[in-house]
Amino acid sequence: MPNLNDIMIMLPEFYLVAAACLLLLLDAWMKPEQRNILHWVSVLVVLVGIYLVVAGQPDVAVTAFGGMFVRDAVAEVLKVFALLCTALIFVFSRPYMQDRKLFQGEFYTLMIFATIGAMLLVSAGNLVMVYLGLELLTLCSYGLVALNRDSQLSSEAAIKYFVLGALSSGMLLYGMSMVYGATGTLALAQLHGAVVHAGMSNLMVFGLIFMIVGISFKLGVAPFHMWIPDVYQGAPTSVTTFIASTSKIAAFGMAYRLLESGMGGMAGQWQMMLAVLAVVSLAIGNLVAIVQTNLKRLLAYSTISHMGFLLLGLVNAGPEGYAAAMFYAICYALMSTAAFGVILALARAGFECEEIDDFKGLNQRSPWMAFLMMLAMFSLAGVPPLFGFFAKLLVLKAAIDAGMMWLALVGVVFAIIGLYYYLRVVKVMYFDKPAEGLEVRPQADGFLRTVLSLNALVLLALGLYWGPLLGWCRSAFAG
Amino acid sequence: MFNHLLSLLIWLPIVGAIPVLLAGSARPGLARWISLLVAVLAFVASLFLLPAYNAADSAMQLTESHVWIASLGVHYGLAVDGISVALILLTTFVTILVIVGAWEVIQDKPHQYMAAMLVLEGLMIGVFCATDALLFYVFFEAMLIPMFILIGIWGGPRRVYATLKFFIYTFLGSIFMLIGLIYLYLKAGTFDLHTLAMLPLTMKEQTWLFFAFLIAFAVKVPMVPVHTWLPDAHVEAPTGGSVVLAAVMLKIGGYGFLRFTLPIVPDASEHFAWLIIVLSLIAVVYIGYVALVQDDMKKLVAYSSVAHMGFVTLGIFIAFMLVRDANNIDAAKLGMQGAMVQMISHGFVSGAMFSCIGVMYDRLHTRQIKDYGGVINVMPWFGFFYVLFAMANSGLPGTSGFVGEFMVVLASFAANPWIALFAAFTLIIGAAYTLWMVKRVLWGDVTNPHVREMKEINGRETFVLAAFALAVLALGIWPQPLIHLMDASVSQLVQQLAVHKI
Amino acid sequence: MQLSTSILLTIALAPLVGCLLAGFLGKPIGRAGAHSVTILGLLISCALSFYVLYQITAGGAPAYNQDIYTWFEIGRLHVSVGFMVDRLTAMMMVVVTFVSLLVHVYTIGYMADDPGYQRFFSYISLFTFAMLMLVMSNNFMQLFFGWEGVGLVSYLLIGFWYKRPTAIFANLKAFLVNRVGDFGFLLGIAAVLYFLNTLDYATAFASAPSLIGKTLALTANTHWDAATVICVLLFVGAMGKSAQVPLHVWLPDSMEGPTPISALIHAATMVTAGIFMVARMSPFFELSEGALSFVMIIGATGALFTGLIGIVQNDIKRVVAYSTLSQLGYMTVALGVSAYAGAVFHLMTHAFFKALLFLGAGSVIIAMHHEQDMRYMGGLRKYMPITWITMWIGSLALVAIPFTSGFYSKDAIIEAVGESHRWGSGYAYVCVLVGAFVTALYTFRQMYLTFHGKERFVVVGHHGHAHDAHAVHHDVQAHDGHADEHHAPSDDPHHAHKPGELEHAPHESPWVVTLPLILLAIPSLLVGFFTIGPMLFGDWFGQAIHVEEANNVLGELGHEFHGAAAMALHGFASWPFALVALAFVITTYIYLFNPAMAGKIKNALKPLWTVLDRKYWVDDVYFAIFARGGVALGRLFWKAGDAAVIDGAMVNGSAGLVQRVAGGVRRLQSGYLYHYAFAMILGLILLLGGFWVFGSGQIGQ
Amino acid sequence: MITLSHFIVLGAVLFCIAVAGLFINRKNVIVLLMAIELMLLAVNMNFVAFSRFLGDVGGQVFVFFILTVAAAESAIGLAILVLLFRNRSTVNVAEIDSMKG
Repeated sequence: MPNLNDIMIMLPEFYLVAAACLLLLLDAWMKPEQRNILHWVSVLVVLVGIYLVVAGQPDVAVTAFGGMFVRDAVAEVLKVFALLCTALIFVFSRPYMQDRKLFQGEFYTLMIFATIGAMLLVSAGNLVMVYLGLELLTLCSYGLVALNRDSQLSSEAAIKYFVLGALSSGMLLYGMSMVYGATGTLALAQLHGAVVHAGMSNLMVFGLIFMIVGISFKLGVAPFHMWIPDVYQGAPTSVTTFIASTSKIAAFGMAYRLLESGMGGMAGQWQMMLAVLAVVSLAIGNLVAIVQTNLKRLLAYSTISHMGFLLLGLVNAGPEGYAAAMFYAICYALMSTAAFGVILALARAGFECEEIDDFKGLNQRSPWMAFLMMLAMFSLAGVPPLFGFFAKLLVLKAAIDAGMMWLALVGVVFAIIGLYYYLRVVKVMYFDKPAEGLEVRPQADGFLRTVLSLNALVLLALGLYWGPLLGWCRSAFAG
Repeated sequence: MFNHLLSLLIWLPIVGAIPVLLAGSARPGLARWISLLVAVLAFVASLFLLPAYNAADSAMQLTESHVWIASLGVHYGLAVDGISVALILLTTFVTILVIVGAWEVIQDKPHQYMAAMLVLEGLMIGVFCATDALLFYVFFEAMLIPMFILIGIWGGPRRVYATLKFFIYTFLGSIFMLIGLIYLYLKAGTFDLHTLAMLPLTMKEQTWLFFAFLIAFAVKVPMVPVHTWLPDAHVEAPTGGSVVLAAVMLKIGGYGFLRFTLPIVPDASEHFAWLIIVLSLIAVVYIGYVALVQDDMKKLVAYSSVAHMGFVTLGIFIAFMLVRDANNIDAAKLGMQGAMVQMISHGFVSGAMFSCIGVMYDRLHTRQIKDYGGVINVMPWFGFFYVLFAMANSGLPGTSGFVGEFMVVLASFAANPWIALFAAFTLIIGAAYTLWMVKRVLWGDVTNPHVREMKEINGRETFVLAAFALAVLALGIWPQPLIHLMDASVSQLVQQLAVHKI
Repeated sequence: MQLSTSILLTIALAPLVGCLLAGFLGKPIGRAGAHSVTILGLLISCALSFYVLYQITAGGAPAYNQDIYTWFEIGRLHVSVGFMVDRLTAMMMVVVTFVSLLVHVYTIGYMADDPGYQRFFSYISLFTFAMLMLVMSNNFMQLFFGWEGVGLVSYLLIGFWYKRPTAIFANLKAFLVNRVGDFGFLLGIAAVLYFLNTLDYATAFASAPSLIGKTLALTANTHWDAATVICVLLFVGAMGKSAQVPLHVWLPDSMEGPTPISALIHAATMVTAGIFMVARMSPFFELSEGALSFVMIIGATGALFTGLIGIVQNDIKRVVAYSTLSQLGYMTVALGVSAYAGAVFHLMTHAFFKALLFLGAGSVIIAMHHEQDMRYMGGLRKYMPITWITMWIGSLALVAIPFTSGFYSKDAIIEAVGESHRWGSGYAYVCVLVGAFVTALYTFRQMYLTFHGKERFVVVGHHGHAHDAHAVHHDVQAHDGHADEHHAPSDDPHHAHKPGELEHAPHESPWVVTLPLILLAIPSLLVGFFTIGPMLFGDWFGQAIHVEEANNVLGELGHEFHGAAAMALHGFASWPFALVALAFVITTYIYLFNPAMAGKIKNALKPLWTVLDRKYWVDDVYFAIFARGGVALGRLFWKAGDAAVIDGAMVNGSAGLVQRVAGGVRRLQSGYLYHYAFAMILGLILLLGGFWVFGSGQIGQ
Repeated sequence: MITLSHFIVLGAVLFCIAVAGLFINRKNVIVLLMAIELMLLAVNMNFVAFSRFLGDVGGQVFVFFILTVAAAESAIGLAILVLLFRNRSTVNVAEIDSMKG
């Protein structure tokens, strides 16, 4: 029977649910001009959420509600960064939303609910929980993508996202049903055991493949990536940021839960599949990004390639590999918040600032913003001493360690191709003359600028000293 | 007192770049002075290396080691041997001249220019100090960023193409080295270069690693056929960029061969030494001819750089034939030393040549040889320097340009007369392309009216060129101090070559 | 009594100091200052050189050999800068500093109106320094230093009038041709190091015998004798520096430089460096018959065929230049027959009388307002008697009239060649004999055309005339017709006049010019008479020159030698003298009594004349092959290699490929929902299919 | 006698129909929503069948959750659909391609 202990274990989630509901009410009673209060409150709420996650963290992994919910170190790390990203997005997107008349309560509540979904997903102990967390996350995301009611692109993005998302969750479920049929259990822990004992039947493999499709879709791995560019482009930039950061962290958690906690015994099978998927995403992501003119779309393709790199970590199928992949996911999330943050900070009413040409000569207009964007770009490109490089280093190491030298080589070859389009952005900002009649200047919001600067500078700082973070990630998988 | 001298050398310029940036475009004068101050301080600090470093001892010295990434056992490990010391001094010396040289030449965002230069300086020094492969790699790659910016912002018309080419070319090279390093790490459990040097490796492994390293450093040096980024980069880069690129950056390639290829994969290096030697000779002869027909002065000097760097790789790799086949240790040392001296000397000479071209470019805003002619009539003092450096570039005894080539040719004769034959061909072709340029640029009567308006070099330019000239002559007339500085380290290296790993 | 290091250092450095002062402080110290400091420097080192010579001959000081400082030290290889002064060196030092000193003085007059006055003095002092370093060196590195150093100064001085296209073409040509020689020379040094593990003279010579039997494997089955390889390579260097066939092409062009330079560098000292070097290396050369034959044949060829060209020259300086080539040939022949002392002896006498001839020619040129074409001279003897007489003295020495110093040296060489039994000596003997005849021909022709006969110039009215040294005719110089370089319009005022028109009558040159002539005339006449005994047949050079007993032709000659006077008298009855006399008769008849005949002969022998006038087309061939060919090759490499293959195909090609592929792949993102869905299904099916195909293998891994 | 495999096959068939419906239909977005529902039902069929034959209720519980979520999903789907129609006044799948490449 559930008891108070279970509640305590899930305290951060419960707290956030309550807080989200309160925010909803608050919003209902609040006059439009008072919305800023709502903004700060939500930021606060999320930060408190982080505190609760860290503070209440037990020394050893514990489960609640009969194993439905797992609270272990992995979940802790992922939740902290998922919440952190959400908070960053709140901060970055206030002026943006205000300019677009989207500065409303539902944005905050939906974001928080989606984050809760992410949290449930990463600490799911049961296929049901995986599904529910996933759906909570994605359903909110659909809403968020469509938030800008009057935008054609938004609605188109939303419908595409919705249909494909539904398709993928359908496949995921189908896979789950197979696995359930083969093992007779839904709890990941038993599943793990069952897989080991039952060895493997074709039913299992079937299920596994369907699940991988679901995971790949969530990560945005080719060929299940088709939604990513359109959604990134169509959604309001703040939502894009969310999909690129928080939900990627969640996706990694989902992959870990299903593949390791659940199907760990079948690593032999899924390693190869992931390797193949990694190659495809690296290729498609990097190649198509080259020909993009829209920065958000370019970053979408770069996401695809980065998820390919993330898979390089997963194929290792060992603690080191998972740590590397988690490190990569976190790194990627922070890089995207920084990159999109700059876009958010530069956008104005009637000006999305999402075309690459909008950044022409940014160094003349706003050297600091240009500098931050450059940091983000070099980090994404994986040029030392920035954070992105070391994330790549670790996943490459993981892949080579798993005896997949060829995969590592493919990875670096595409990294070179990828380098080109990141450099292109830097080139546009630094080497080109500003476009005529286009006055690009950052939002006045001082707090935003500070946080954004911190976010970008962290990419440099973590590049110079990433030991502790890596240590944290590894400790999460140690034991 | 010298405990953290190396860290100081690395970080002083990098940190010093911050106030330069803050001084901002509002007060360019201030930014210039700060950067000059920083550069001078760095130079002074580097001078302390000489007393601190014990040239008699072949071991790495001034060691600094702090755990960087505990969970991976990566260290922030710094140390120098004679070769590093020489190269660090070269770096700090050149940086001052570059900053002075850019003084009022760079009008557009001078603070960013100076800051980039300083950061670049710090990173390059880092490359020469790092004893941890990962740290080395970080510096090695990070260097690209400021150089990318330098060429891209202050470069010539085709700067974007050039700088992208430069960045991607180099990145392409080094990324495979990264894979190699990771592989080594997984075998040895550390990135520490000394441990890696001890690591036994099968021939197959060595071969793969050799090529991984080769492509990285060959691009940097640059060796034929991966040299084509250099002429473009040089032509488009601002004067200061060219100077640093030629004077220091290229050396990092040669330095890499010494630090990685030789100690870690000696047997593969021996097995493929012929390849490097052939490529080096191609660089001397083929590139010599290519340089002969260039219409753009910078391009010409850039190609001549490729040819001269050929002597560096040649000197390094004939050592294998000499040590292992001929068992002629002295000749091997001679060749290796020759390569080192050539690196330093080329640093001065090419730097000076590019500075000269810069001086002319600032006046006439063209680098086309045909636009000049009879410059000596209006700029006699400049002419003096130009001829001096041209002679150094064509290896005239008494200038630094001669020493390295002399030693390498002598050593290579011991390895195989034919190698010496082709190497010595530089005497002819080198003089041909350099002096033909001098003839068309400097001598003759003034044909282009704009040339007549050219002003004699001012005090600042004189200072830069004179500093280079002194270095060139000093090294040419009395190389012994430099050679003594590096002798122990080179002997050490040569000893290592004799040791088989399999 | 010992030679002191400080004195030797002073000898070497005094000119350098002068050079630096005149060069860097040229403006502040002014013209007078410039020539004072440099001449002072030369005076010092000249005086000290004489002192050293005295010490070493009369004073019986032992040969000096010490290092000054270590140039570099690697392992057991120790290369240092130092001096080795034995009798050979001492003699060279005296010749160099003496001639150089006189040239300095002469220059005051010759360059009086030149804007580059200080620069010029700085250069020639620098040259003296480099030359001294060359001769005083005690190791190969320093030898190479001086070797190239003089080359550099020669480059600078040939191009001294840098506005003249011909001058800057000539200096580039000179430097490059010399570099070809140095190419071999450097390899020679490398060979020495390889076989003897040292670059120090004393050690190297001491261990020279160890070369016997050593070979160098050039390919698997061709082994060359070590000594031969070394000597031939070193001699290639000498061929460049001493303008031996086929590397002689630069010397005539070098006449573009001011005349004092032609005298100092391209007659008296620098060009003889090769001779000196070979003499110095005699311990090596003695080990290789083959190399010596090579040397002899090269020299003999030069001695005859370059002399022939001299006959058809009209430029007064070029005549002397070709005679220099020919005389260098003589010296080389002497080397080839192991008569090193003879070579060096001729080097010395030649230095005096050839410098004299050049300076004399210079004096004429001043008088003619920088007209160099003999066709516009004639009858000058009454205008400039001193020049006339001194030049005759020089000429007599050159054609080896008995009792002149030229006679002693040249006759000795001819006889030595006659004595020699080395392979090819027959050919060499013919060459040098005919050479003597040819020498006489062009020498007398030159004298007659210049000083005798009727005047072929007219003095026109005096109008505003800038007397600047830059002005010289290009058109009359039989030039190597090189594309961009030649027949370029020059801005000098003299082109206002037709050739042979002067503003005012020629007159004798100032004393600074004539004094050196006189001072050179004396040794040209006498030095041979007094020194032949000890230098050639007495063992004056001692250890400095090493000759194997078997090759010692001079020794054999020594048996018939009964004093200079006797030799001279005997000389009147020798073949060479007969030939000279014949030449004298011919030229006298033609140029004094029947000037028209010259043209007739020329037309009669048109083909031959053309061959000589075009200098056997050697220059043209070289230019076509090496200059044009090199540029063409470079273009090919650049366009085809770098531009097309590497950049075009590989670099930009791959980049373009990526672009195209990307453009294709992007089309998959059609924007249609059902395509997206289909892609997912496809992915699913592929995974399933892939599993069925490959996966089954690894079930249960 | 109806065995498990029959149910599995049925589920598979339903699933395939749904999937086919998703990418063969190029007319109406509504059809897509139906197809999605069908897919979920196919999954439910599997779960129920398995749980019945395995004698484990977990599967049936899962089905309840799926049904609930499906309801929410279709609600959102319809909302988005309305939005789309309001903006573009069409629900024709073949016309929704303003973002591509």
